[in-house]
Amino acid sequence: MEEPRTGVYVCNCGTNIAKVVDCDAVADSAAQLPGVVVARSYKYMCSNPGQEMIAQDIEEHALERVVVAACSPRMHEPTFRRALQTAGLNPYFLEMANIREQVSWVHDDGAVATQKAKALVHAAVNRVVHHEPLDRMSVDMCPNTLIIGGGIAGMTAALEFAGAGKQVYLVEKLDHLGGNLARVDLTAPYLDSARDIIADRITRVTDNEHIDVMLDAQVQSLDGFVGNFKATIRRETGLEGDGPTVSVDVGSVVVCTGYKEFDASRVTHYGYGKLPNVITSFEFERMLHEGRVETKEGRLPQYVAIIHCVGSRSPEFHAYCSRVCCMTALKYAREVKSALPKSYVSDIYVDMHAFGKGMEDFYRRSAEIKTLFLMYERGEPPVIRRADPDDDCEMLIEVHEQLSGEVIEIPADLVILMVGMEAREDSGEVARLVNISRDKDGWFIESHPKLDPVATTTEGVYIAGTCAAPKDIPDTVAQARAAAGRILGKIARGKIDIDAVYAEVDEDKCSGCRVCNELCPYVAIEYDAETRRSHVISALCKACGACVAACPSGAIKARHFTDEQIFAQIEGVLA
Amino acid sequence: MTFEPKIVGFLCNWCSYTGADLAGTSRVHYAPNVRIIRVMCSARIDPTFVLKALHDGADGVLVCGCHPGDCHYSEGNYKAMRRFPLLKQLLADYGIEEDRVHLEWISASEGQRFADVVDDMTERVRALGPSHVRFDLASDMAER
Amino acid sequence: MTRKISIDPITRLEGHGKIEIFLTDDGAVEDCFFQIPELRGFERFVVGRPIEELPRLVTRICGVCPASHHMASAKAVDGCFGGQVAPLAVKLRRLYYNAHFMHSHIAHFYALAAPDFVVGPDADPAQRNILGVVAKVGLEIGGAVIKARAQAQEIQRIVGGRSTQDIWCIPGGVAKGLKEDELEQIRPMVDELYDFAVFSLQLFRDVVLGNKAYVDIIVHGPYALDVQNMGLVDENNAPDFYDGMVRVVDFEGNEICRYAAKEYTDYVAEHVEPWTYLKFPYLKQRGWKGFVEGIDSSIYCATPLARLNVADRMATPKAQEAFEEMYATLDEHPSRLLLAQHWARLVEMVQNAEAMRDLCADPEITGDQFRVIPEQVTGEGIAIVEAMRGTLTHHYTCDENAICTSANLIVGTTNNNAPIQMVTKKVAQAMIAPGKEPDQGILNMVEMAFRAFDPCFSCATHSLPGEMPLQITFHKAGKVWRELRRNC
Amino acid sequence: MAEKKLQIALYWAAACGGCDVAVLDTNEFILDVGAVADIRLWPIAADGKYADIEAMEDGELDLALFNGAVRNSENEHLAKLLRSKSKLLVAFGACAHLGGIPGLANLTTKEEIFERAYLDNPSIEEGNTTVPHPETPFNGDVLTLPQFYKRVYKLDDVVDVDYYLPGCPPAADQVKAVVLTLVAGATGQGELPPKGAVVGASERAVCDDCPRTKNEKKVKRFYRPWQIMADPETCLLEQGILCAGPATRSGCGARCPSSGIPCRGCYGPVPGVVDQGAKLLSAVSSIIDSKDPGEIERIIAGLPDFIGYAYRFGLPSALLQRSVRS
Repeated sequence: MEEPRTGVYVCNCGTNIAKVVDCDAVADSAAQLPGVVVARSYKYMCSNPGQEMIAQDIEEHALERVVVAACSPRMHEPTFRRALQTAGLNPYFLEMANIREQVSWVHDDGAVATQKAKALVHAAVNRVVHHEPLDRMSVDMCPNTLIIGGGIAGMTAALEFAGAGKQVYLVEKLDHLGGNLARVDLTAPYLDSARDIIADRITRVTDNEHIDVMLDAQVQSLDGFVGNFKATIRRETGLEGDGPTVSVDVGSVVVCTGYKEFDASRVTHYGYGKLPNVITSFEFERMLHEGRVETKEGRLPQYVAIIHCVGSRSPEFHAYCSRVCCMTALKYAREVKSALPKSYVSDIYVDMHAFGKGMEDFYRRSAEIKTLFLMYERGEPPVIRRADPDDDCEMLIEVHEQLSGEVIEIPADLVILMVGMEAREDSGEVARLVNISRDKDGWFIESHPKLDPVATTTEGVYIAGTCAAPKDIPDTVAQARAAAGRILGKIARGKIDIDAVYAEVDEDKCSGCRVCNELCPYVAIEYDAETRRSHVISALCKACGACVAACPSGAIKARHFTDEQIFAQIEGVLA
Repeated sequence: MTFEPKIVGFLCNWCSYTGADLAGTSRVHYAPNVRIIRVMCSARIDPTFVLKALHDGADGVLVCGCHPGDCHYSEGNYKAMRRFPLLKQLLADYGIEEDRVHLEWISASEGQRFADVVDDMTERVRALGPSHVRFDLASDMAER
Repeated sequence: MTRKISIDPITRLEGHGKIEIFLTDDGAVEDCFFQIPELRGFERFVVGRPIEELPRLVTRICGVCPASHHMASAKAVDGCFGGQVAPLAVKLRRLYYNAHFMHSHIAHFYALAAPDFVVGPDADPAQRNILGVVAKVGLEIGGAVIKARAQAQEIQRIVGGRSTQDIWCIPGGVAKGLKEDELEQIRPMVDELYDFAVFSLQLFRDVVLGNKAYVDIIVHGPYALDVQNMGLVDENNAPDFYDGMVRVVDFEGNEICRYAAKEYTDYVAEHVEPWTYLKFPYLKQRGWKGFVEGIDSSIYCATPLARLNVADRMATPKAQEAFEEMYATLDEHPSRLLLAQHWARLVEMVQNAEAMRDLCADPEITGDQFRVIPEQVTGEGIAIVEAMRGTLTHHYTCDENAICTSANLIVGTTNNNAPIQMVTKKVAQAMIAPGKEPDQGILNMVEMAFRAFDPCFSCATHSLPGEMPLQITFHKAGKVWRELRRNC
Repeated sequence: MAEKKLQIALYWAAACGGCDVAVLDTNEFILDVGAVADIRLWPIAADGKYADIEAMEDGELDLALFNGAVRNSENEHLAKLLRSKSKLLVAFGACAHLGGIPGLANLTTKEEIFERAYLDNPSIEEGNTTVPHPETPFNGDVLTLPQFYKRVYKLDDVVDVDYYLPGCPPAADQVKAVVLTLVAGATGQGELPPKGAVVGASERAVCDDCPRTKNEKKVKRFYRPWQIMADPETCLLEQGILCAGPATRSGCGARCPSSGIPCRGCYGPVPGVVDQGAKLLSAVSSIIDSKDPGEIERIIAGLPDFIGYAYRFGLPSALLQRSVRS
């Protein structure tokens, strides 16, 4: 057979690839491969000139296939597919060779790296020969949206949809809306009341005709695919447990399940749970709420100490920073002062993280109100013990103070532990329910950390707020709006393109052995007892290929991942 | 000069391949012997791929999927896990050294681990020396 | 300088058996070698396979008598599991095996042997085939022959699912039983086959015994061999093809030994020659004495005739009549007259048909207890059946997981390797003598010697029984001197 | 057409003869063929003039049906001879097509085979050290035997093959159909199949013809056929009995599963499948009902000697041929 006319483009990615891989040599060797009519090396293939170069060659050299050797296809495959499409070539006639993430960034020996790059390009050229023109399926986009979690993120998103006149189902596990923010008094840096922020939203959400708020409710199952999900929601009817389930059609899902605070009792040297007046930030919020800052015994504390990074930025608990505690701590210092002007407040921290709008000023202003700042080493956290009867305080905190280099002992009647954020214990269930992944700390993984922070690897499922990672209110709200914006855009189009990559049964080959039937996680495989053949419902198929590998007749074809394509790749990498 | 094994790696798109990308973005260096082929899910990996790779001259084959319970397709990696032991048995029946074919779970966040797995596998296959599997009919008939 | 004559029964290139005759300068036969150039190694490559798979593997030793290997193997495998078999399964296996025996005998007698006797040994080679037979005895008989063979095969298929490359036996019994409606299909066929067997005997009487010339060939031809006889017998010393004791009787009728399958290594051993891949079994206790005849020779035949020679009687009445008639005519029991094989075959066919009839009449035959699940793996099984062409021994061992650890086979035709060797030399000596130039006649004579044994080199070497094209090449000092051919 | 008769040869190499019996089993059909063709060579049915074959012009034969694997130098020589003399060469039956059961010998070695046959064997003559040899001198002359190769080859390993007729043995009706097609094609009265085609077989797997009912499959334990009384109506694989049917081309009429016996794959892979054993492996292990590695190991322990099942009839045609052992 006559090989299709193929163009090969080796991206230098500035110097990211070129500094290790000899891109010209890779292009030259590609030029020798059967079917390759043009092979170029260029500084930035993903740039407009880069894409235009491809378009032009498709035109001039009547290219039928394109291979781009550059970064990971997970990064720019859509970019280059669009480039092919605009040049009038089927987007699936593209194949990428990953010579950045998997070559130039991980190998330093230029010769060896270039060798490997050549092999990967060879494989790509081999493979692309077998590519077939595929058409994306266009299906109706259901305009309704399911939002899981009634915190600030969930409510914000819900209001966005409602504002656009779109139906929302807001599912909250608890019997009230508000989430964690409802447990907070004032907010940094401007000390406006979280209450007001929340209360206002709760009324707008509950009163909105487009928002169906379901309290005491949980999503039981989510089937279907982007634009066409079916969600089953179970309402708890109070004490007698399981209640009725409702099933709703939605086109998209926004997960806003938030976070839970770190359990302070896990840090033994702070004596939380043993020492009555060692409390967590949220317990302190409740005091502020009730407007009475006092010890368990009801006395007014003379010495108040605030300890940062409880459970955060610590090797044995969470390596990450919880991002909001530092500023909240400063907020507490000020609130204590205003409540008990005579009291002494000491703030025991590791590093003071005051990034973001207005925060540095806030830090400075807090310093002015005579707060005693003590810096401790992450490895050497402070130790709290009961004071002796003759001391004028209840507890003594021993701190290895970094700036002075001395071991300082300070008095305390009330100790506030700034507990960090961690992923909710049910985040695993939620991830499985909506089929998204979690990172090692249990936070949901976004489609791309920088370029696509609210989408996930499952089309139609979005994440917003602290279920993805610790963040503050402005970021959370921004994400919620971003997610809503993305979805509203799709709803506006009314149609949605499904990836053309899915499995297909050749019923002339299917023997009806039914080996595949059990394997599909999306029940996309139907067996027709009449014809004694199995067949795949393409819209439900998510292209994992489990049935393709299992089919002993080779009757199931994985579009864009066919045996021929993979065989060709194997031969290529080993050539 | 030392023997540099050729290893073919079949990686699932969502976890392992992303993990390998992460090794790249984190600039974790590792042995250049593995040539990666991307599939959507480890469940797509037909044992034929492994035999074909060995037949075409691979000294080793590395198969990677998401960690059990954490598959993008909910249970695809269990399907790979079920096929693997029987494949290993078949290869053993052929008399092929166990270390030449290896299954590993790599999550999207395990760039470092991916690099370690590759280095480790490369060392083990290097220690085994070149594969004797590659079959060339002409030379076989010549010496019969 | 020696002259070498090579006879390629199935010429060198088709090569599944050839004869090399060495002549002295004055033209006397110095020596004669019957060579088998093939080996496949089943005994080795079944090792490592699950033991229950062997009955499906060893059938590929021979596509002509796969059922014989299937049965021997099935019994040996039963042995590896302690030997427990459903009694009904034994009956069904016998029914099946008799059917197989019968169609094999029909094919041999009419397609291969009959041409010699019905058409005549001296007839034009072009006529000496099944078509010639049909021409002589008439189309309706020809049709009856094809029908009978097909019916016997069909019975096998109905009972055991397949008529060739058998699959049916599994440890402890058989995979499928016989349904009522299947039995009803079989019954009329069995009756017809009985009639056909009786008819064949009559045909033999009329056409062969009625012709003095043929009787002379049988009785006075160079086809007598003074060697011993081996065959499987039941407790009454009547022939049993599926099971029993091996009985060895010398050509004067004295019993040399009578042993059970598991004792075979005490009584039989195999000699190896470097110039042939096929081994030479002999009576172990007498030791290997070379290719010699005589009352104390360790060489034996295992053929239809040998089976009747070691038997005192047949197992069924009509066969018994035929048995008595045959030996009365041959006027010796045992008989050394190799061409009486064909007659013996017809007598066996009668017993096959009668046995099938009795089994069909058995009220239990359609029962559903045709299998038992083995409870234990005992690790060793030795089984002997009669293949059409001779006593067939399978000996297996397996490990506790029922994986085969060793296998040894002594197949039907192998038993007759030495006798074939000897009769060939005998014929050569009779036909080739100083001053007497070899001629076309030697071809017929040699072929008839072969045919008498119906050597199934599928089993032994996997060439096939057939009207073997013969070619003699006379060599003088290694150079071709003259060629004689038939059918090639 | 009619005046010039078709020139046909049939031959068997390392085979059992079952293929020739399959031809005989077409009964009177043979006579029909005899009417339109001269059978120039067919050892089982006689009257083949072998010498003429060697004397023939290249391509003088129209059709040669070759059954059996290539085990020794003679088999190979004849394969080459028939290839040169015949316009069409058909690999007839599993041995010529895939290597067949004799191909299982490739799991062992020539040395081990000789050892077992002639030296280490319970019935061998005591103290025997003789093994057959390609050349044995006798009085200044020599007795020759063909060379026994190290391994078994399928027909197209040694010569170019036009068509493949699968089966061990091929079903008689398939033999009929194929011979008719090829005769028609060769006499210009019909279309010849594309070169390299597998003929006389279905395009689907055995399950398509298997009468047993099939359901979704999940297997907790594999059984050897003798370990359970299998239900006669439902799919054997579902019952945990290894059956190669799903991975095997049909055309046999599902003879084995219909008789309560699992398929062993004699018709070879389904069209488009590269390696029958790998596909059987993939299908069988995909239906294992467990997520626990330990349990999975226990379950596959019920499939000993998997290679012997996976390549029962096709080891010489498997992707992997040579192991570190050889």
